[in-house]
Amino acid sequence: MIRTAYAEGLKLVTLPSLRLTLALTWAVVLLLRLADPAGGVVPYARIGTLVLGVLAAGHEYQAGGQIRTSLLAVPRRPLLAVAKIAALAVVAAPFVLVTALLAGEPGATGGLLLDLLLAAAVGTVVRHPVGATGVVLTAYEIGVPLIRTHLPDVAWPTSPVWTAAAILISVATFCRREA
Amino acid sequence: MIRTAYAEGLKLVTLPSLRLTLALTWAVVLLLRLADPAGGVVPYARIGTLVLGVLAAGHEYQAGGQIRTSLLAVPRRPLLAVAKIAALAVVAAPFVLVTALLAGEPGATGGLLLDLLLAAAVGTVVRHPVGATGVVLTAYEIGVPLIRTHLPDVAWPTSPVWTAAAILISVATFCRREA
Amino acid sequence: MITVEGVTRVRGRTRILHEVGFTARPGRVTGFLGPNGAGKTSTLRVLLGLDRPQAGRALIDGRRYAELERPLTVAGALLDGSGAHRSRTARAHLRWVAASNGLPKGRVDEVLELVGLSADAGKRAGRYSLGMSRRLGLATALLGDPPVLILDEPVNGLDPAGIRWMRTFLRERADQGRTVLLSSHLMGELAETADDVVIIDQGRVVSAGTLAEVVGDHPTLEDAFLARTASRGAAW
Amino acid sequence: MITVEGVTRVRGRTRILHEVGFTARPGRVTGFLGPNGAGKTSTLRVLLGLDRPQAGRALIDGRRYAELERPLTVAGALLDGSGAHRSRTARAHLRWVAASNGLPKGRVDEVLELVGLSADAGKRAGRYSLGMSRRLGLATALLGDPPVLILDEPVNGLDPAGIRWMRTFLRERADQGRTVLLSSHLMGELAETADDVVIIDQGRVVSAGTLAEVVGDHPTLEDAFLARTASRGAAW
Repeated sequence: MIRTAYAEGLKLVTLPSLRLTLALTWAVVLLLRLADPAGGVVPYARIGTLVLGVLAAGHEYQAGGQIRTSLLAVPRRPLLAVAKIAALAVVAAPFVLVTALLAGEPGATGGLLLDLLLAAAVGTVVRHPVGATGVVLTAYEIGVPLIRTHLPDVAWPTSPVWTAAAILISVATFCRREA
Repeated sequence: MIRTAYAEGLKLVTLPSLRLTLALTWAVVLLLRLADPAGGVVPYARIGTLVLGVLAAGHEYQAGGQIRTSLLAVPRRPLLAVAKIAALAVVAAPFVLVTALLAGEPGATGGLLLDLLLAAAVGTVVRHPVGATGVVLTAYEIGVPLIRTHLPDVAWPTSPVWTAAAILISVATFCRREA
Repeated sequence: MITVEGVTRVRGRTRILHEVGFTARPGRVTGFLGPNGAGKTSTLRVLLGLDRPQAGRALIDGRRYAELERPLTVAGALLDGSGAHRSRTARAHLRWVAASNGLPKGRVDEVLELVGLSADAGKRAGRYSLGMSRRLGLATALLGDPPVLILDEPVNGLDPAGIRWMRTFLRERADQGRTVLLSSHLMGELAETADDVVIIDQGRVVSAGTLAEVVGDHPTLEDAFLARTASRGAAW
Repeated sequence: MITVEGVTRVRGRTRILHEVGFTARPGRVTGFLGPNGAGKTSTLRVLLGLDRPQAGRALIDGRRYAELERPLTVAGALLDGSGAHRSRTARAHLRWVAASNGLPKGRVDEVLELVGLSADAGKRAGRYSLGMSRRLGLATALLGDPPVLILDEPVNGLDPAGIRWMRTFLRERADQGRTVLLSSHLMGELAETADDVVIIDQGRVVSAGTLAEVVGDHPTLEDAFLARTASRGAAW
């Protein structure tokens, strides 16, 4: 398990698109701090976090067929699925903390990390990074605000519940399907 | 010229991702009409329009190497570049008109079409649909509103000027580089 | 030693594999042949635990691939493509693969050297030519120095020097007592490399034996192959 | 007739092609060989107007490809990949290519039939196997029924029946008086198909002539090839 999670961590830290997303997110957050928009900077920071989560999971399925190498190296799928989530949480935590600090709202760290893990779960299920990005961005940036505005009185489940549900679905999907 | 533009039009109408973008845009616009957000529906409709423009141009450079087939079929690059723009304008015009009607602002048609052509120019230069989408969405949805808010008194060039400049740059790039 | 026994696989309503059975023995190069769509790749995927069969079993040294704890030390596989993400360098790719199976870091440079990619190890996999991609895939298969090699079209994209290198390399591996299972469409090449041959057609094994047995009275392996798989029509 | 004269191409600081010159004549299959990175693909790209040379010229029937008005009726080319967007169907792909050169719609079904893809014409190109992708690429090259064919590794991914079909097909085309230029790494296959051979190494033509002239005293074309390109080292 440690070995597998370490290998998954190596995958994440050597992927250029994640570093690029990270740098862009920080740059945009810092710029926006100067501009000081009405709703705060966290909604913009969340865009970067969600893209990062989707790419971290979805890059396995991009051109090149890396997912097959992953499954040949670790054919036990439940082990691989759990190692992936653990590695992502550990690698992403400092990134999300710095983002929240830059955004001026360190309290947002936990929420952003949960959003990132949920995005990764969507990326695993959808397997197509562009499509998955579309799904999570639409859901978070258009869907959620609209629902909050129009149905303010409904007692929706909290963020950890959504993330846990998404992770369970993604692990089940990952273990059952052929790749 | 007519022959080349017709072939480019065939390319556009047989690309599933364009039809999907179109359907999603209309669905979102209709849903948002019900929700009636503060800034109007056009800013959301513009997202779909920009994605459509980027995909229309950028799909040539996706996996499969279609751009090479295009250049073998029409090796005269200025001809191909102009035919591409003409075909996109003709194919996209009715789509944009319907979108603007659904959004309740038929007057926005021209502006949206110019935005679409500008996005296509960016897609041609960047050659990577995901990256190009990031560029145009960030520019339109974050950059422009911020600049308008903070520098309201500057006399920026109008939309047709920006689009014309982007098209010129994209045609020059397309004709000069190797593919 | 590879043992495939009565493997049947159905996808949707199509029976892709029908009681496929054969063995690939240590010390020998076994050629695995079949027309496109005959079930070659499906068989290899079942053998490697990527797909699950509805019946039968495929074993590597007596165990299912999916049960192996450090599988890369038991069997190395080269399927199509490089198996690497296009934006990662070859070295970074091999590093994570090595880490996943607890293999020493130094092994990465050894296999890069072995397949002739040392000078290009810092390049991104997406910038590799087809031939270089195949060599990266081969390097991945060799990381764990496994006693069993399973290679799908290994010379695809290699140049003549690379093809000759691969021929010698596979021969040496077999002579060391390893098991080499090799699928290919190149009958001429296979006739020079394989000791044993298994031919699959429409999901069934239609011929198996030593190279001489399978060729039989036909002038070449190609003729023997086309005669035994003629049911699918020679006109493509 | 293909005429390449003194083509030199520099990319960055690297001289990729150095005064490359050869001809491919009508009625003959000309094999174009070279190690990976020797400049084969670069030469074909210059010939097809995809890249511009710093010196020299490459002509098809006396004209530059980039000057042709309906180029697909003059030369058909198969490069790597299918050349089709992955989400478009094969038929839709061929339709737009046909339209771009003013070719009749009916020609699409003819070439699909010719390469054996009629049954799969409605499938998306991204779902095609390597062999089917190559056949789609070949169908595109044949759309304009051109007198000149330029094919880069045409049997890559084809199965044995497909390889034999391609061998016969190219032979027939040449016998009809067409010009066939064919690059390949498969020496055994080429020795059976080519009339003339051109070998390129490190951006220079190192040997050219009829098959018999190029093989010379060597036992096989592979040996002749490796002897003439040995500068790059036989160890990959």
